[in-house]
Amino acid sequence: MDVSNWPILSMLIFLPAVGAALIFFIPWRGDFLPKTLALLVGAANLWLSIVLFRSFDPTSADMQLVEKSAWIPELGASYYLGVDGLSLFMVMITTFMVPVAMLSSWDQEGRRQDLFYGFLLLLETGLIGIFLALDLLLFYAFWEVMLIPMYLLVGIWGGTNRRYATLKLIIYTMGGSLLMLVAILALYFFHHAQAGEYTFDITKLYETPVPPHALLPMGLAFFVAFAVKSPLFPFHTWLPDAHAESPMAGAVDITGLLIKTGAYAFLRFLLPLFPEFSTSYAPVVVTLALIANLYGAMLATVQDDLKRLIAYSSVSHVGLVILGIFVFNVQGIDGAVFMMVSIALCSGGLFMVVGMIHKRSGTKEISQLGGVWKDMPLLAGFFMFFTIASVGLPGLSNFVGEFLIFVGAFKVGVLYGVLATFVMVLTAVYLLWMFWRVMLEKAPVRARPWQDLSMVETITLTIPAIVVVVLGVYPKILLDRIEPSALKLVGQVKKEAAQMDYAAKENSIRLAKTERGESE
Amino acid sequence: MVEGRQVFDLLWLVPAIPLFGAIFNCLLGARAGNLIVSIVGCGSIGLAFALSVCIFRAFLDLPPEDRMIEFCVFQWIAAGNFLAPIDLLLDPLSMAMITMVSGVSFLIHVYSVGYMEKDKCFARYFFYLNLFVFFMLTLVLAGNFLVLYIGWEGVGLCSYLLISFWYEKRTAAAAGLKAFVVTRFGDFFFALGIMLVFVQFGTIHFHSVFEDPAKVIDSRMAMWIALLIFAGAVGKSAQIPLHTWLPDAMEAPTPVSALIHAATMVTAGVYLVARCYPIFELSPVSLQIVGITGLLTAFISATVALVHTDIKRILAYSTVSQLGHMFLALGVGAPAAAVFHLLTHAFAKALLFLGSGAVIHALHDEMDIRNMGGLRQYIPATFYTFTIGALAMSGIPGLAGFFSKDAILHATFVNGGFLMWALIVITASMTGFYTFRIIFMAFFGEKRWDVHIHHPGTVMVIPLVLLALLAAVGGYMGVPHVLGGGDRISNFLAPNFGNPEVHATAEPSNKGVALAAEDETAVVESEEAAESEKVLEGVTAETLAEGEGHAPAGSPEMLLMLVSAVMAFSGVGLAYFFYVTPEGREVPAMLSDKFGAVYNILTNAWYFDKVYKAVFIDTYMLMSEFFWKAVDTAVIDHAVRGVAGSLLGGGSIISSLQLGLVRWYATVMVLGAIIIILYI
Amino acid sequence: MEIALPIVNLGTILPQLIVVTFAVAALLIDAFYRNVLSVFIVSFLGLLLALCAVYSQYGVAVPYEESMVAINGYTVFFNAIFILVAAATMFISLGYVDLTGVDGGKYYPLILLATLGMMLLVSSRDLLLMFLAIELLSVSSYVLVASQQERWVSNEAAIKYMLTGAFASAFLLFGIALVYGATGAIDFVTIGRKLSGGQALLHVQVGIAMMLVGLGFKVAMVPFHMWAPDVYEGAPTPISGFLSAGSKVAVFALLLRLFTDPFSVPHVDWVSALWWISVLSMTVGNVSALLQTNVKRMLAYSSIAHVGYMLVAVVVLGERAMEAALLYMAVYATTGLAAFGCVAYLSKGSEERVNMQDYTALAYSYPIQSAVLSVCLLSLAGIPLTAGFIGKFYLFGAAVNSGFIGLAIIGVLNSAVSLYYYLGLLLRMYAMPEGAAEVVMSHPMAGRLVLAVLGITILVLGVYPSPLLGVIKEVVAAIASPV
Amino acid sequence: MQPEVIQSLLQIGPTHYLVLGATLFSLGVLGFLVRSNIIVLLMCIELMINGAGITFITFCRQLGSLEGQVFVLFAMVVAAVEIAVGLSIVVLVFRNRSTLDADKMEVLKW
Repeated sequence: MDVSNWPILSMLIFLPAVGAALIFFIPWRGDFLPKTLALLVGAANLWLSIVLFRSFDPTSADMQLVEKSAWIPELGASYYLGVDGLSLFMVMITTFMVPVAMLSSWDQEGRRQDLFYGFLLLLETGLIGIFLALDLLLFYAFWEVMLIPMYLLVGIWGGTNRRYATLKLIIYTMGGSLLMLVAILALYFFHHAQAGEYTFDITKLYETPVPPHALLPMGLAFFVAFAVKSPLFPFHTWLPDAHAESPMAGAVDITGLLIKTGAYAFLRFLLPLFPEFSTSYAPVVVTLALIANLYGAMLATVQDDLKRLIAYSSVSHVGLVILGIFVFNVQGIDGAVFMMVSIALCSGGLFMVVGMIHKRSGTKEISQLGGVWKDMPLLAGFFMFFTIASVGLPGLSNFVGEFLIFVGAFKVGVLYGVLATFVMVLTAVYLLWMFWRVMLEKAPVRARPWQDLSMVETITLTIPAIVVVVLGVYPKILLDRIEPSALKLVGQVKKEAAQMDYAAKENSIRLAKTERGESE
Repeated sequence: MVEGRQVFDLLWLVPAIPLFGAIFNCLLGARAGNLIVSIVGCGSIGLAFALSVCIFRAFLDLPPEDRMIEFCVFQWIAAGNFLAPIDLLLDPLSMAMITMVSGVSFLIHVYSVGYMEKDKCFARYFFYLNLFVFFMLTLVLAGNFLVLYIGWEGVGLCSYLLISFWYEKRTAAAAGLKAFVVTRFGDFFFALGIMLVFVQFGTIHFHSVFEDPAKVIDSRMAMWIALLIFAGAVGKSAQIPLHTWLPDAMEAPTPVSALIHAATMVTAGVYLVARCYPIFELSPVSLQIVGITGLLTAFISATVALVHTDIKRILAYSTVSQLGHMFLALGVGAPAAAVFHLLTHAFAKALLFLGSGAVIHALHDEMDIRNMGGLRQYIPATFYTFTIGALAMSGIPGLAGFFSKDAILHATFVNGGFLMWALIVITASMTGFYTFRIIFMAFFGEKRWDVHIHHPGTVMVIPLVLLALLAAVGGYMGVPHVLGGGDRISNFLAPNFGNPEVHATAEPSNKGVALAAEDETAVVESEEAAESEKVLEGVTAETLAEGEGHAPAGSPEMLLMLVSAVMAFSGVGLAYFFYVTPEGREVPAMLSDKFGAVYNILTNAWYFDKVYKAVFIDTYMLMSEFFWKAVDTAVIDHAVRGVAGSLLGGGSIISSLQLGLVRWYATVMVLGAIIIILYI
Repeated sequence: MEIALPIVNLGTILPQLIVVTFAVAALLIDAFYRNVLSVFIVSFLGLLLALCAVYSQYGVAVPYEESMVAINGYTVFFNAIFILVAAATMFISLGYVDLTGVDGGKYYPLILLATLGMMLLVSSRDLLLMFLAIELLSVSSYVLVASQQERWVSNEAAIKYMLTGAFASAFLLFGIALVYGATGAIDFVTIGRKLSGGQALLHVQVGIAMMLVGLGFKVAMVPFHMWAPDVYEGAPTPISGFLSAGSKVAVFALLLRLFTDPFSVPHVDWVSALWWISVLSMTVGNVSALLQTNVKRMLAYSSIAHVGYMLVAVVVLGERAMEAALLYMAVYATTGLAAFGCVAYLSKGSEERVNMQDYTALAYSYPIQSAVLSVCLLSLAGIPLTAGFIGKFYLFGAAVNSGFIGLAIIGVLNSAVSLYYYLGLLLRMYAMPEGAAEVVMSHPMAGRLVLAVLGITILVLGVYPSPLLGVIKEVVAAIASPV
Repeated sequence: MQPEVIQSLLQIGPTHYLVLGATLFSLGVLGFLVRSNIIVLLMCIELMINGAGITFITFCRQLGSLEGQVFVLFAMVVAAVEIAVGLSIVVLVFRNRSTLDADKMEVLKW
């Protein structure tokens, strides 16, 4: 059918909301129908995002499929959506992970599953909104609203200590972003003072030079908001709690999607809005990122709670992503975006496996597990797969992102490169050690052996696994589309660097050409 | 049968076929029976071997100067100017490697069919093994650093999986983790090396990097790159100080030890250094370090092998020691010799491992040679093949090991100086000793066991025989000129390493090694190097003029051979004296009492493991614990909780001012009013 | 000496007339027939007609100079709000009244009278009418608070409210006296002219301060807030809503006018005083709400905090601040009323459900009330896509715009704190029920409908506030020219 | 002290009335704060209102305008109303609690 003239972005955002509304307001009998409906909606959205992917022009660095219409003209806020190389795959991974998360909790116990799935859909709406919004107010709206379903997911279906975890989550993240609100307002009025119009359109705000005296506080407000969400080193302690207490799908979405919004926001807002801030304070941020990177890995080593362990591992990975963002070169940013997609898949996969173990054993404590392989070889296979994927084995998706970030960091400073790269050792240590303690050795005596994966579970794990392999073997699918926007962003942040990169790219391509010429 | 050049377009199939085998065994292996699994497993490798042989034949038809074929499969990673296509590179070095790798793996696969038949995880085993072969072939065929890195990490992974194959054994799990992490530590440096290469050269493509590195980098930068790459090699090839994982890796099924931890993967480091030789040549220092590391490793691990009693561990330490030989060869500027030794050692050591596997199999997983003995008449086939392997290993003239090791010794003497030569010769004799110690203790003497012998099936014997054949005659690919041979191997490898003669004789850097070994000052070294430069030209010119064969250097070369042969024999003889002749019987015990301290050092493998555990692992765990408890929980979390708590406390205080008394309310109002009045 | 008697044109006070007439009528009906339903209907009719009358005044302008009861956008806007609030309160009281033993016959007419007080308050042009309106409002609300004669807390709340209220109005009166003495006039225009011309007189300052005390009491700003938690807790729940949505807004609307024009005098530094009061109100309100276990009391404290937010507008002043204030008041009226309404409609049988514990897993027994209440909580917390966010956004925007960054920052930090208790209650309502769900009390349909409408309004205003913003801009533009 | 100052002090003028009003008001406030019987509290409020009234009268004498007097009339009415309502509530409370002590009314607090 002809999709060229559909408002595809809006559909992506609001289809899940509609689905959620249906689930909430129709008095269903039992859980099965609403669950199926939710899954269908998720799948439909995935299909929409594939349509989006197909109609995306990989050569252009500009905003594509733009939809713009007045929203609150009195405030100069507009309903302004657009997609570019940076957001395209954020959207796709979201639409991909949500159905997977639904499948992963398909046969989880607990009452009112219909609400659970409804909230998942709402969460999807919020996330996609964040990734597509080009209007600062619209973005802020999604940014905050998205937390509510997350909050309820964890708070209602979470573990025993969920109340503490959820309040921590909400206070951290919302408290962090409220100061950003003030900064947004300040920017808004600065823009009015200079351009004489009230607008939240970021493409216009990009041009607004921030007066030096306001640069630090405003930049800081944005930075903290995003750093908390990411989460970056000193602001990360909400993550392990939220993880440990959240239900499986919730956890999958936190790792996979929620924390990506922070890193994405760095790319979309902080860097282009405050280039001077970003460049002049980059050393600080990079230091924090490196600390997070190694520190997270170290803490992951000594965790006994599987979910906490993986939470800290994603702290470490996110540190890497932010490092990639703040080295301001095309390798770093390509790598960062790629890495975000990859984390969603790998850590998400790990989470699902852990959830499945938890469902059978009733515990997340590593010390109480062991020898799981014997009962569940199939699960063991998947566990091993996602583990080595997270370890960063070449040929699987994580490696591409990691290595590009390493290279990017190394180009900027040898020390950065060395410290960042060292994490590959620590990652191997804590992940494989975890695998050993959970899977290998003799199992403690159990009443009856645990069932290996069910059909649904196998499918659930297979789908992301396949994608991990595909991305690892043929990353060009992503990289080609990320690159123009990445180059443009680098250009926005620091001009001369951009020229350098362009030139380098040109001659390297020529070089490659000649090489190919020899080889064929 | 494809003929001519287009056979090279099938190059990508060489790794691909094992991959298909692996995928098949992974997905369907569990359902398909052992038979199909083994057919697919061995068959895929066999095909790969056959293909590489055809390619080899076609390759030999090419004139030496264009024996360099590149083949780009597809563009892999491209970000900015960082381009990493999947491209394969076929040159003499990789040609030799793929042939050896596919061949040896084929034999070992066949052997495994017999060895693993009882195991329930048969399919999983062959999945891992095929996967390993795929990665190994990728490694040796790689056309740029990152593709090589794929193979590099991949083989590491497979080794991890296979070491902890019997996952219910705690030791196996531990050994697997140790192997992966230790090698990963080396890989960390290797990765840095790759980045440095990229930053310096703007590309990671072998051809463009090695064409003329001197144009781009000075010797200092070359040293950095070389050392980083070498560190990677040290990890993978179990050189000191990262060698500790290899002995533990013997937890793996024996065929795996034969394939991965003797023949192929552990030699990847040697291959890597050989591959990057142009960069190493630029910096004398790096070559010195390579050489010295190799020498020390060879010596130390040989000493450890002397006293161990676990048959596989002895072989493991001997592997480490032999790898040391190879690095020494690289260090003293005889890469061809290194590769030569790599090949011969692959045959011999694979043979030895498989033989020991047969022994262990026969004695129901008995590994301690003290509980063996008199096996000669029970499993004769194993005995004879094993002996051939041992002879080849310990460098008895006429067999493979002799020629390759001799090439190394010669190069060491010429470029390394007397001290290094002496040390390596002593090592050679030790090799003879410990190898034959196994034979005498296991196959001779009275039987110290009472179980029903498993006789190795034909499937296991045939590979033994074939390998024995290779181990025996493999050396004739590199008979030196002095023995009227054509030293074919180094000529074949010439496109990689230049004219063999040049390397075999003086080379400034290696002169440097000698001087370093005799510790003289760097200043002298440099000028020495300078003048020996001239010497070099002279010599080469003259040798080239005189053409092949009898160089004046010939006679000392013969002498050297003689000495090394004598040393080898002496080692064997000593072993015979200690473990066979009645009067020698109690000498070992006596010695171990007399030199208790030394003996302890040796039995504890020079305390590497204990030191590492104390220094690295424990401190790391302590630090992590500290960060978690002190920083994360105590500082950050408490700060957050503190804010929340103070708010709640403030709330309780303020709302407790709400006394509920009308007059109090009025009082507050009045006070407020007064304050406002005064304020306004 | 001759006195210029103020001209009163009946047309201009039509809404007020309607309201008072119907109130009296309703009282008579109650006196003679004692039929609560008919009283309700009559009162509701009165409000309906009054609303029409107010609507008919939309666009008409009778300046303060000409009439004692002026008409302009401002008055029309607020009168409409008050009438709607009153109507909603009546509906919300529907089931509640007969459940909790309130004499409906007096109850509804009193609501009308209170409404009349508010209406007169916003449209008053001089201190006299202002004073009378405030008194009318207060006195009727004392009675309303006391209307649950049997419940002790209701009585206590009433007595406290009455005593402190009278105390405060005495302050107001004295303040008025002083201002009058200083200016010799009671109508705002003259006062303004005199003050701006005049020099710093002691009794001007004292007067303004004392009027601030009187008015501040009515809007429950710190430190004159202490009555609010007690009264809101003790009063019948719909009345608590009515007080926070109605009388508070009305008095605040007046405050805004007073401090915009007549009292905006250079030599009286009440801006910084109000700055402090605003900050204190926010902080005290939010912080003491954190620990409350009684929902009504929590909402009371939160309403104190919201007064703090509204005061930001008074501190900032200017056209934008005026718009922000109007918007915020409209939003707050809706939200506060709806929130208390939900609490009223969650009562189990005759006694109210005020204890937080009793809210666990309520959403599965009372979906509509819980949904609306959650929307209200989100809106009060200022989560985007609810009306509350737009209000806060506009308000802090005004503050930032005129350079009160500090005030804005304190404001947002406060709303961060407030998240804790709002969302805590929200989560509690949606927690999974442990035991069997309790038997569901049936509450009148009409009231639940009204609640639903309020909830939807909050959401709609949050998503698409343009129409309301348009109206407000019009209003402010209309009265922007000095009155 | 100069005689004319004493003169002006002895001469009853507007200041005296203002002071009187203020004093009355303050007495009312003080009474409100110190006494605890509700009836007395209501009387104190009366005092305050009257103080305000006197101030009004004084000012309108001074300014020669009538609004003040009008205001006072209304204020008296209002005071009456408040007392009426207040007393009715007091009666209600007394019926339920049979006490008039304002300090006893502290169920609602914190």
